[in-house]
Amino acid sequence: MNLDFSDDQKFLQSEARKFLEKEQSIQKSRSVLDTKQQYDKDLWAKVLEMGWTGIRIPELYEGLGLGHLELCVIAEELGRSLAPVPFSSSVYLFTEAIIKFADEQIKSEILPKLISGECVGTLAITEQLFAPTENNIKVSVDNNQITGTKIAVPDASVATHVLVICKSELGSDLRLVDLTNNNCEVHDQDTIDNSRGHSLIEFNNANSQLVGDAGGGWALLQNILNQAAVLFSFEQIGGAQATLDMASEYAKQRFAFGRAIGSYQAIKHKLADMYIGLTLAKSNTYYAAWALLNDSTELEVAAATARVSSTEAFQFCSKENIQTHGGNGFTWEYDCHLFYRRSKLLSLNIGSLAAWKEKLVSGLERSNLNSSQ
Amino acid sequence: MNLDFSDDQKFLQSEARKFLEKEQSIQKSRSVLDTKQQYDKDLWAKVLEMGWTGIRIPELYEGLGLGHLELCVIAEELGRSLAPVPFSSSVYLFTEAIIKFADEQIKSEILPKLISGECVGTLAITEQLFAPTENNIKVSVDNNQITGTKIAVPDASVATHVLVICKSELGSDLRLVDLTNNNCEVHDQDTIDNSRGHSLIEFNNANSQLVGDAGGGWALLQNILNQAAVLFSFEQIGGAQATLDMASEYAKQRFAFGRAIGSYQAIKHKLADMYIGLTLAKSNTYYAAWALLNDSTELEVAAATARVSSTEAFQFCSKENIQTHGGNGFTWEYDCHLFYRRSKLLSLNIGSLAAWKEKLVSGLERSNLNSSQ
Amino acid sequence: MDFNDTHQESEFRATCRGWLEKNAQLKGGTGNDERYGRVDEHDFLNSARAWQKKKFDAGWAMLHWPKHYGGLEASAIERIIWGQEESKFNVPRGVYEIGLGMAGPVMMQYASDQQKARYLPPMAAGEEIWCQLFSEPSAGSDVAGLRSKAVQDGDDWIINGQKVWTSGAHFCDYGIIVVRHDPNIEKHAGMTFFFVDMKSPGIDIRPIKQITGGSSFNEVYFNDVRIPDSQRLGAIGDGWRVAITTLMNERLAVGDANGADAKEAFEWAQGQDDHGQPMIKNSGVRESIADWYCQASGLKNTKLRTMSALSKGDTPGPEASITKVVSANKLQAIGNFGIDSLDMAGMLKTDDADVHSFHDAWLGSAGLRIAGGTDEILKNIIAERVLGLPQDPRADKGLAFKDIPSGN
Amino acid sequence: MDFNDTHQESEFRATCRGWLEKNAQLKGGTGNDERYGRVDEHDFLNSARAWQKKKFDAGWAMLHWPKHYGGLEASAIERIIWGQEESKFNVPRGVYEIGLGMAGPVMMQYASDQQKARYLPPMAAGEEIWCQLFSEPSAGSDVAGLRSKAVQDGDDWIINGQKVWTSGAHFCDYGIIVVRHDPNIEKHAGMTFFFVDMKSPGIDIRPIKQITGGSSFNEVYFNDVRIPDSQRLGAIGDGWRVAITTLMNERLAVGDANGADAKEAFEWAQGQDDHGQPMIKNSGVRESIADWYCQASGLKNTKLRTMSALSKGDTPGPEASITKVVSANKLQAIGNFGIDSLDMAGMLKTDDADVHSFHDAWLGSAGLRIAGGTDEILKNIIAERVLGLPQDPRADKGLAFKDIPSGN
Repeated sequence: MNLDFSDDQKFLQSEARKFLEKEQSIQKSRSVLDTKQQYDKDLWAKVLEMGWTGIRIPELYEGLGLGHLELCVIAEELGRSLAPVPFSSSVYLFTEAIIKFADEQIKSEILPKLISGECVGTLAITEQLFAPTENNIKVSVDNNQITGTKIAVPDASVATHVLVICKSELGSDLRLVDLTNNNCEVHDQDTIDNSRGHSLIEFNNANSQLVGDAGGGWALLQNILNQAAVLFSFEQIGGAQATLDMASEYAKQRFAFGRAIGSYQAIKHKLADMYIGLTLAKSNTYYAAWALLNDSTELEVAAATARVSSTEAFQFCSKENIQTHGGNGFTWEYDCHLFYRRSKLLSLNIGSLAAWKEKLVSGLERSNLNSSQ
Repeated sequence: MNLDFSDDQKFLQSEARKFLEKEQSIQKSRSVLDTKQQYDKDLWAKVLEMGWTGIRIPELYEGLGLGHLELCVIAEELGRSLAPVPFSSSVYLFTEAIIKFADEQIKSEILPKLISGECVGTLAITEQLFAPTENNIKVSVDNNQITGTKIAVPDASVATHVLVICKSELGSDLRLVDLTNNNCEVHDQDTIDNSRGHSLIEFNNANSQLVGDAGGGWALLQNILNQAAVLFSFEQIGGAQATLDMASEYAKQRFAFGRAIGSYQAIKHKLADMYIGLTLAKSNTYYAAWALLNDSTELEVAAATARVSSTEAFQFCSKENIQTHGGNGFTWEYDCHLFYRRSKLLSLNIGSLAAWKEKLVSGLERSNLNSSQ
Repeated sequence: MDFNDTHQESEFRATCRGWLEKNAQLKGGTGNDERYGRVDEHDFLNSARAWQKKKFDAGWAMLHWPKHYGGLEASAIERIIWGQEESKFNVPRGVYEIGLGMAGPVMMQYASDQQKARYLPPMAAGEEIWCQLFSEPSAGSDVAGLRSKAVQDGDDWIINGQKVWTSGAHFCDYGIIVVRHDPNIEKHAGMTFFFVDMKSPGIDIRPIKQITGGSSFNEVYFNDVRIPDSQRLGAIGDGWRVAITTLMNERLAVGDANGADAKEAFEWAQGQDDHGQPMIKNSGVRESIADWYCQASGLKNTKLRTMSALSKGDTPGPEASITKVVSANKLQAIGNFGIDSLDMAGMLKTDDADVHSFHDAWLGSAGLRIAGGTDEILKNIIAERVLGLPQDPRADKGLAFKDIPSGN
Repeated sequence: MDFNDTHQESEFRATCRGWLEKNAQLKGGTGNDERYGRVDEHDFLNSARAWQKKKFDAGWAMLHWPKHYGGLEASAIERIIWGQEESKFNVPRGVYEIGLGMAGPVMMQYASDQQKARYLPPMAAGEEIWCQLFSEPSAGSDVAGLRSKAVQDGDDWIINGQKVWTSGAHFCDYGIIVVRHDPNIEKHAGMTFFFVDMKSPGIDIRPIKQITGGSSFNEVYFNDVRIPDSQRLGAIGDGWRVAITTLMNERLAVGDANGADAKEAFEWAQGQDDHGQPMIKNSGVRESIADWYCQASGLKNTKLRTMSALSKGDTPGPEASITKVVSANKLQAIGNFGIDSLDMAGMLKTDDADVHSFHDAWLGSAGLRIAGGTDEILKNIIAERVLGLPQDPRADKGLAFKDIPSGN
């Protein structure tokens, strides 16, 4: 019985936390937000030096060949520190997809470069102001050439490669496009959290390579998103923990009417509610990490459960952290809003809360059907 | 500008409150609950003496011929005092329907007797463990004879007449059945709140008279329910106010750790939330009373708004009143549970919260459609 | 129950309406709606000044004031009728509310006749703009915990300290301010109230950037700012008593959160979701809209009840405290709903006015739940003043201000 | 991360399982499920006694106890493994938990060796049933506010007062009790702890009828009840220290609310609504089920994390406080959902097991949110013990008990 990380994994996490604190990751995130730089080059260079981009890449391709759990603990720290680097797009979404679905040629060409940072990858899904489905995507491929527009693509301005979900003859394809050498235009887009860069990409007959089965792109995408949901959940619980810590600290130090505001039950119970939400989310996310590690059939439901509860926990904690800070919480100067913004970004980036609740219940229905057969 | 009751109406309300307090209406409700007597005969006799059953009945039929507002203030007091009498079935549902939809012969025969209590009426709607719709009702009429089973009919064991919604050749009919002289069997049913009687009625070729248009029964039923929703909302805000008063009083008197529990913010803010919910509900219910009084086209939306917010307010207040009372709140001896039960009963009796939310939004859609035409 | 004006009210409404129609444009119609898009501050101030002057000249600016200060000696219900009518017109708002709503009553009650004659008419005419200087970095919900000092020096007082959340300080001419003249006595007894010329030497005004990106509030630093004793309002030590009425005015005046409401959510939900169905077909969305509609409608009808009381000459209670709690939280929920309804694309700032309003709602509501009394303070007020529950034990009771635990 | 037992744990589990299979019936299967229907109390007690005796004879009754009191000196994780396996079998529960969980540890720690030899084995064997007597009418959340008096009389103490919420008092043989021996000193210092023979003269036991209609709790009146000083547990004045460990045991042991959970709501929603569609097609229902599933799953996984800590020999923190808050509120919501899903007919008590369980959930949850620590007390515990927030100011601090304001 062990629903916990190993001592080695905890050590890796603790080192990561120290590193990100030393690098003032939160301040760098603020600076990216203020200047709309898309990401922090310096921090990204150091993250690459740490070798985190290669954690899951097999040794054959010069990676560390470790399991998902090492990535999970890093994700929690990146979430806690709001790290303004293209890690989640390049690692959780792109690298994981390449490892799992790409052919040998692509792997050997790209994986080593993803470790060094020579390549940075991302994933382009959405096109319109509503949820993408297999039926409503319009970006299409014809004779290996992709045409159409994707929006809200994370880190596209720094990415060298993008995986694109597009309509194809047999259904939908997942396709790899080299952004550096192609008919693609990348335009940065403002978001609710400019501490992480997002862009629109116009594909004008851009060359592409198929990844995975032709026509089966949508199923691959779901698989990628289910895996990534676990890793993003770790970012979310890291962020939620950071805001709970901030709120607790402030409640102990801030006095009103002659005593610490943390001695008032309105604040106490607010913080207790934050703690309750976070604890449930953390436990669900740990369980999803186990399912991810073991590529369990439970992954779909476990990932959705982690995603839903972490999304709710981070949104609630970051919102009530502002409230706990009173007027200060509403200033640009305090960090509260950085977490509030990030919580919203992370609640949307791989699909909304409603969409994941729907996945969760659909998953329950399928497993119910299976168990009753 | 006047969204308030007149001085006369307030006087009537205040007299009603005094009367119901003097009659120990709440204790009588407890006694009916304990003994499953269906209703309190003594209190009902006194209510009849007060003439409240005739408030809305035109003077032509020996009634007082007053407007709806007088009935509203009485309803609020009946709700506050949990009065265990067949008033709501006989007055809000039955009498109102007869006044509005019955023909002259029925009116002159029945209305005077409803005032004296010689007749008591009710309305039979539901048949199954889900919401009734025009399509799923099975009780049917053939050659003026009704056959089938209705359940959860309020006050059926004391009623002399029942209005039945049933399937007919042209759609659905609203039909009047004399329970005293007919092929009907009435069986009492246990409910979550036995302080108000409910029964199952089996109709075996029971003679009936049509009320209103043949085939148009469902529309008439909706009309009756919309009107009754306003009156039941007054009962609900009366009940909610009673529980808020109980909780406030207890919070001032009960001490823990050397001070009144009402000085703790957890209790303060709980009670403030109860007050907020109740105030919004009360204001919506007043507005609905205006719409009812004026038979306004806004009645449908206003009644649903009143119903939804009063249902939520009473359920929330009665639930958190128990919590405020701690262990005492969970004893049979304290009155808290009487209100908790009544809040549930009133949340279901003319359709569930979900059903009324649906009516509200459907109403908004229709008025949106109308305004955009 | 009826919603018709009395004959007298109806005549008054017609008078208001007549004047407004001649002097302003009705909302809606052709492009008058300023819902989206920022207006240059300088231009906006000029237009606000012009409108205020127009109103003043006709007596509408402070219509309940005595005639010799430019008012019409109007009743409470007449003020409301005027407000209802004015709100239907597209006129500049947000510049004078605090000065007229908070500084006005204080000056009326505590200033000398000479001062009233000097300051009230230009205040009402919009020629001089007033602000309030109460909150401090360490005195937010606990306003009486303020530390700015006033030291008497001959016929003057010398003020040192810092105020925050002063709306419009950078364009104001005068301010009302409460400061501590004696830290050695009980906290509420040690404060004194003044009005101050905002152009005085030693005043330094710095904008506060809010999380919305806007900067409508300021920090105001006082370095040896000199105020003549004649600008004291109320007796020495009466500062809290003077301030508290003003604060109650603020907390009651802070009304409905502006922005997306049930109606906007309903209209937005007519749009299509990912399956090409209107969102309004989704039963979860329907339930949320029903909840918001009930809240919005409940607030509207509560206001009607308050007006009914005013109309009869009654004084309404502190019920208005619920307005901000309910509407700010509703705004936060509706903003979130609107953003989430766009799924992944919800993160994008776009030119679409609806999307923009949902983003604004989501960010701005976080501040609305705090400004003018936090949710927590307002619920305390409801519990204590409306329901009569006992106060929290006061850790600062009976202590000299300087001895109150402050965590420092 | 893995969910496999260690080799040792797995062997232990097999031993438990082997014994259980020989001596009890697995849950489910043919009609063993006692989910619905009341069992006669006398029969139930007999069956509980028999099962407890069987366990005791094999060493399972208090498996962590020393061998000479009938235990196996098992580790914490072994207790959990036993508990997991036993919970899969259809065995009587609810009679011994309080005695063994609360009186057991206190007797083990504070009784004399002679007393332990006398009382512990029959307690574990189920031959003598124990209850706890802490709460009083004026001492609920504030247990230390208790007023029952103990007056020394030679080698005895004479007890007067009233206890409430004593589970099973009417069939118990012994009870642990904390009473006030001195109202003239500080509240926590004035209490002393005893165990008492429940058949003593002067004890009067009256059932408390709960809102569910059941009466599993009692009021216990003490009229000049005599307890020998030898039955004192801990020193005079140490009563609170002895009680507090017991109470923490209770608050941590109060676990998941029994009754309808996310799974039951999901299965129920496969049924049809008014339009002949399964309820599960309704998106509002889907959202609620997702929320409840996340909560239920979060609690389950939190328990797995606690067990992981135990398995490594760590002491788990007060995280378990969240279990009751979350599960009792979830139960209330699910009960309400189930009832409301029946629309008008939801009010009816029926023989349908699901409907019955929703009614039970809706009524019972109102008590679960209170019993063994209210939502409010548990959130205080989380805030103070887990998050380290400061205590509320204590109005009773440093006062003699008799001088503490009590509202009377």
